[in-house]
Amino acid sequence: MDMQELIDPFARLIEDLCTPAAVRAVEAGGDSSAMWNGFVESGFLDALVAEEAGGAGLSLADAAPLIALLGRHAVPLPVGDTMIARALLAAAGVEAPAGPIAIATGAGPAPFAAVASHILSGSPEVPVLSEARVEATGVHHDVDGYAPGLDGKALRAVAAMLRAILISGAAERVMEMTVAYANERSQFGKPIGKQQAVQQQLSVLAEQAVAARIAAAIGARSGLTPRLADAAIAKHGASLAAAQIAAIAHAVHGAIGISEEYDLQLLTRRLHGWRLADGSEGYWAGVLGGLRMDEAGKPTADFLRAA
Amino acid sequence: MDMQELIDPFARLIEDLCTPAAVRAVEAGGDSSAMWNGFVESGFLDALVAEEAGGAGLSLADAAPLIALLGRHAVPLPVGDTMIARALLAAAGVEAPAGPIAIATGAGPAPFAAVASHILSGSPEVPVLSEARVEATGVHHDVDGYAPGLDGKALRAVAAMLRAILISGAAERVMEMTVAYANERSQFGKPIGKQQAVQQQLSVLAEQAVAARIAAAIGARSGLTPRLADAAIAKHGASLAAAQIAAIAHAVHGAIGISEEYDLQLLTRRLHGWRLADGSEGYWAGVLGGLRMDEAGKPTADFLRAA
Amino acid sequence: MFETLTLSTLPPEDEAIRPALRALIAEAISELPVDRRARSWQGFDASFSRKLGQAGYLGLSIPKSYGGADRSPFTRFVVVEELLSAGAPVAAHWIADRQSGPLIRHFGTEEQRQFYLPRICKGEALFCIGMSEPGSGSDLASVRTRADRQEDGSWLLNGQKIWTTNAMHSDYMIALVRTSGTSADRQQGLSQLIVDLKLPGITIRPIVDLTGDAHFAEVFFEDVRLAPDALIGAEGQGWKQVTAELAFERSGPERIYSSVVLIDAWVRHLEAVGRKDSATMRLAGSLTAQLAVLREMSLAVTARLVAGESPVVEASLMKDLGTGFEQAVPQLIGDDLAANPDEPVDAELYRTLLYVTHIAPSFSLRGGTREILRGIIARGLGLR
Amino acid sequence: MFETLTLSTLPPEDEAIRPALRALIAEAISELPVDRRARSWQGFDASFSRKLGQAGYLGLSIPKSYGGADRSPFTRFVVVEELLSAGAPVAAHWIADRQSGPLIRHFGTEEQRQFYLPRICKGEALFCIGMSEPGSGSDLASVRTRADRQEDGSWLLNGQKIWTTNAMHSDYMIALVRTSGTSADRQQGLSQLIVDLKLPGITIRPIVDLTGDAHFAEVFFEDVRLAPDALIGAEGQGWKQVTAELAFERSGPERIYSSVVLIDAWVRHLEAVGRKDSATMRLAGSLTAQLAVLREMSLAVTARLVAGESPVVEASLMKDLGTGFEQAVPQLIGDDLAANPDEPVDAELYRTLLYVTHIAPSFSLRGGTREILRGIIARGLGLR
Repeated sequence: MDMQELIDPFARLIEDLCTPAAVRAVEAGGDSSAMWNGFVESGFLDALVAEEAGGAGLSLADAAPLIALLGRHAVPLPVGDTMIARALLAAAGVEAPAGPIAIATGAGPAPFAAVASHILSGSPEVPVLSEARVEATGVHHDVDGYAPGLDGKALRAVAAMLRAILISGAAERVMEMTVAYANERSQFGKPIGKQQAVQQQLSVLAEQAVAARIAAAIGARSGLTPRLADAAIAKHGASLAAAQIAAIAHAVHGAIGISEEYDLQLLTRRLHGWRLADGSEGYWAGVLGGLRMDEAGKPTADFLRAA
Repeated sequence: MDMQELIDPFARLIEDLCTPAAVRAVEAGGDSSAMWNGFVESGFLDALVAEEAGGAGLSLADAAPLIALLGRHAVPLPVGDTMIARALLAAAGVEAPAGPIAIATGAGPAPFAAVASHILSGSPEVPVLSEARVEATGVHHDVDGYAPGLDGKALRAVAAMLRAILISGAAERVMEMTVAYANERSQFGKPIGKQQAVQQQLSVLAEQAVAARIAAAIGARSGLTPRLADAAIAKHGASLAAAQIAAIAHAVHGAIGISEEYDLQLLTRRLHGWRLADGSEGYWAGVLGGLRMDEAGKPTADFLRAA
Repeated sequence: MFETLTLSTLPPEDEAIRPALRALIAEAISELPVDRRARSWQGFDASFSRKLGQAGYLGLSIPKSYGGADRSPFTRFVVVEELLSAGAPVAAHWIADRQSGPLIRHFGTEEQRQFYLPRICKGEALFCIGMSEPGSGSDLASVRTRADRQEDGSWLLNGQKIWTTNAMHSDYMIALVRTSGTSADRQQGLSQLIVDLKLPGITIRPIVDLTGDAHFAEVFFEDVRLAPDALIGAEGQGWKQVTAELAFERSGPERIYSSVVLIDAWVRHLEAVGRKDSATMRLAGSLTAQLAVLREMSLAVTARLVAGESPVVEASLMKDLGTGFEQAVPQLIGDDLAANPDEPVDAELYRTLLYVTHIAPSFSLRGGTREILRGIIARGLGLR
Repeated sequence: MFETLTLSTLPPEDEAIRPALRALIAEAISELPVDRRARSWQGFDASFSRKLGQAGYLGLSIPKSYGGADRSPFTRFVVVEELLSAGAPVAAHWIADRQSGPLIRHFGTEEQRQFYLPRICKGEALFCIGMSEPGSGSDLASVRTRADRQEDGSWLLNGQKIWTTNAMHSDYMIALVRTSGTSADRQQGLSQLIVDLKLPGITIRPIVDLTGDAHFAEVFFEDVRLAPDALIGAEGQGWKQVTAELAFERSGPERIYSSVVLIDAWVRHLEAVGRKDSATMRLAGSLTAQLAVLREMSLAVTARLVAGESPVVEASLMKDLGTGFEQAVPQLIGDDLAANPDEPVDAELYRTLLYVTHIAPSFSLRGGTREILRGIIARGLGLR
């Protein structure tokens, strides 16, 4: 199948459902059912479910561009989480609920938990579905929330890989917005994008955006139960990039970038949240370091080829 | 006493004794006795020895500008080490030898050990003097060396503070050289110092050079048996700066900077060596972190004021 | 270079003010959760500012004849350090105390001094500064807001300011406006006017930021009529005066403590959970060590002010380093906390982390971007 | 943007060459201490290069009719990865294989191809590149070395090149020289000539670097007479050809592995001393993770070459990231080792650390400075 035949309609769907105004409304605590129903009706929520279980049977690598679109548009609902949850539940023979499912893997806030009807914990093989009993974080316009009392550690690798893909999608959009802003905004009589110091920063932003995408792809290559090393490389790289990208984008935008009515913050707040969720770069570096030291006699290049 | 009355003659002495050619000769394994004798005859080696023991009785804070001059000129002999060693030995009632004394505090190479006649280990209160039995590092033109079998851990704080001062002196000179080079070197028809990207880097270099000097001064303020927190702040800050300063200076200089005949490398190799000696920034961060956590209930500002 | 920046010691008489000041602060912040205290610069509490004024902690550099305390920049260092380190809400008096007061004192007429300074020193006249305009950013010389001198000597003000901190809570704005020529004339023809924000024709629209706070505002002027004595300093000298004013802003310890409330909360968290591994200890030590150096640098800059100098380059250097540190803190602490995902983190600490993470970009906007500061340093280095 | 950079898989037939190649490499490096292997790019071993040539590992992109292997950039990726990862001495054939061979193939006459390429593919013709001149740096258009066409069609060469890698070991230099106009004409009037370095009038002075090695040289030309067919490509098109040549240099995995011998030695050290604290594990993991992403990016750039594209911007982006990583490695490993000052460190590892630390600045010099690469990226981003 030509993936572009799936990507284009999904992109149009998101552009219709998740305008910046609609995103803000959900973040402000508004009703998200219309937005969610749009995703339900699209059928995309079962994209990763095996064909014999009634899904589209896409591989995670195939579906990564779809998930990246969710990041790109700062979709405020756990669409990617639900896609993964539904696939895991179907594989385990559990019927999935109609509502949004967030994946919770640690003691900190779980992304999208505040707007989910259910929380997934447990493991990829034995997923545990619970009705959402979520505590708000109190962070302004946060859709993340605490889901106490659940153990989802074993889902951390797949969740990390999901966050890496979401980060890569948001990163790409932040890069485009920032380059466009640098071209259009004039100061001292010329576009700020002509200043060498700004160009140097935007080059770093671009490097990090590409690095995040490649890292995410490494995560996606081994599927719904990613190899631990792949998940670690993915989330480490994406988290590292997320912080730098957000910082450069805001530095180039100046004051307008931190105003609520400008769209940049919809994306950079997500970059920060996803960076922290399901293990930061430091967490995954520690995990990968352990795996690396298990094969200390091997040259790094061989370790990477085997990963 | 007006310290400038000491600094100026010491600066002239070093400029006479330690020309770049003389420095290179010692590094290449040449005879260093003439250079050393110059320092012996100057009387400065006893600057930190108490007046009642026949020295000048300078405080370490007073002597810091003298030690910084040693760093500034990449003096290839343990003049600062010997100044400190003589003061500690005099206080302990041990007669100091005439030759250069290097301070060794760990398993790695000790600065200047390869050109020392004696090695100091032990502690500030009970200094232990040994004849130098040093193994070369094999690093090109290195004056550092291994002094195995000695335990100088308890001297690490005072040695770290000394390295921080040496780094600050070398850093200042590297900053001056790099700014001068950026003004004089033209490319694409104008001095490279006019390029915004180069200016931004040189600003960071200047910031780090000042930070290194202030950090070193914090180390020097509590004297020959520095408070552990002061030594930690000093060496952490100076080591952090050393790596950045060397990197920026070389990036601005381009190829000429890494040629042996250009003087920059005399200073940057020292910056790297001193950064590693007597505990890197990571070592001292760990030490200070422990001290900080011992007073976890205190606000950081209060911890710093008490330090 | 920059040799004049050396370790300095705060005089005992300035250290001595800490206990009483601290008691006052403790009262004001005792009810505030950590994520409110993390706001400090953005925290608005007019009654606390009045209390500070009554107790003599405002207008420290202003002569007693105008109601000030006539004390040294060292005193101000102590006061600012105590306020920011504790996370006290300083927004109400901040600009009047740091910038407007010194500006009026330096450039104002005797009447203006007597009218404004005593109230500033009591925390009763709140100021904002109208510099940026839509599309101007760091390029302040491009302002288009105009004040035209009328036949009776009064001024007719038209135009718009943006990103004006706390305009909606302020009594006055000191606005940089064009009094002759056009924006093509750049720095020529600019003047500063004191605008009473209660005058007719002024509309203030708060700008909500990404944390949900509104500390910026847009201010619209439509045929606002100002009395002749609204002019502060000399007509056409606004640019020069603003440059001097920015120098006031660049001094002091305010450029190192913006994230310290987060650091302290994180240290208490580590203590509570008993985490002591090497990565944690190194981060705790590294943040502490960096702040130690920054504090001494800030004190060294203050000592130059005490010596009567105007250490513009040194202050820029310190500020660039300081804001870089302040911005790195939430990133590093975020990584640390999320590197221990099974360790429960107090919701208040998490809110503090996210607040500082989100607002951190503003640290390098207020008072000159990174590029501008580094340009000042480069000139100071003699780069041609 | 840059969407074409995606994960790629090396074809099995290219993966398949590893074992035999690895055996050849193992033989060459078995006697080399780690700090010699860390030199790799700077390691000169003509006999090893000839062995590689005989075994068919050089001239991989060159058609078989010229003695090449006519294989894909993926094959070259594997060969370069194996060589650099092991720290094999590649300096002898490096430039001829990477740049001069492709240049001669693209721009040379049929006679030049037949004369040079078979020997390059056998590792028997060693090349250097004469670009920089005293004072030129990255500003290559400012070259002053002149070649004047004589009446008999030969060239008279005068001038000086500097920072020429391995000139003293090379058979030929491909020199960028001025064949008409003056340096004020910039890119106009430049041509490339192949200079036989054994000709009279050529003096080569090695430049010793801060590690004690001499891999750079100064080359002086005094009335050197070159045959008419020394010109490669078109007269006056030297600038354009050099730009294309730099693009050859920017591809492949050579921009990520310069410090990997140090990483591997450090990992073995950690294993030997049994250190496993959190700071250590995070550093080991962070270096591994970064290299994993860089390797995939490099492979993605290679895939664009395989597809027949010229991914100049993508390659610049990868190279800037890659050299940044390579330069960070000695700094981070140095901090790690010196953070454990009571742990004995093998002298060979310490020498390796210091060698890489000292030579690391050169990683961002070869083939374009950081500023130049970022300028290319900025243009690729469409910054006006």
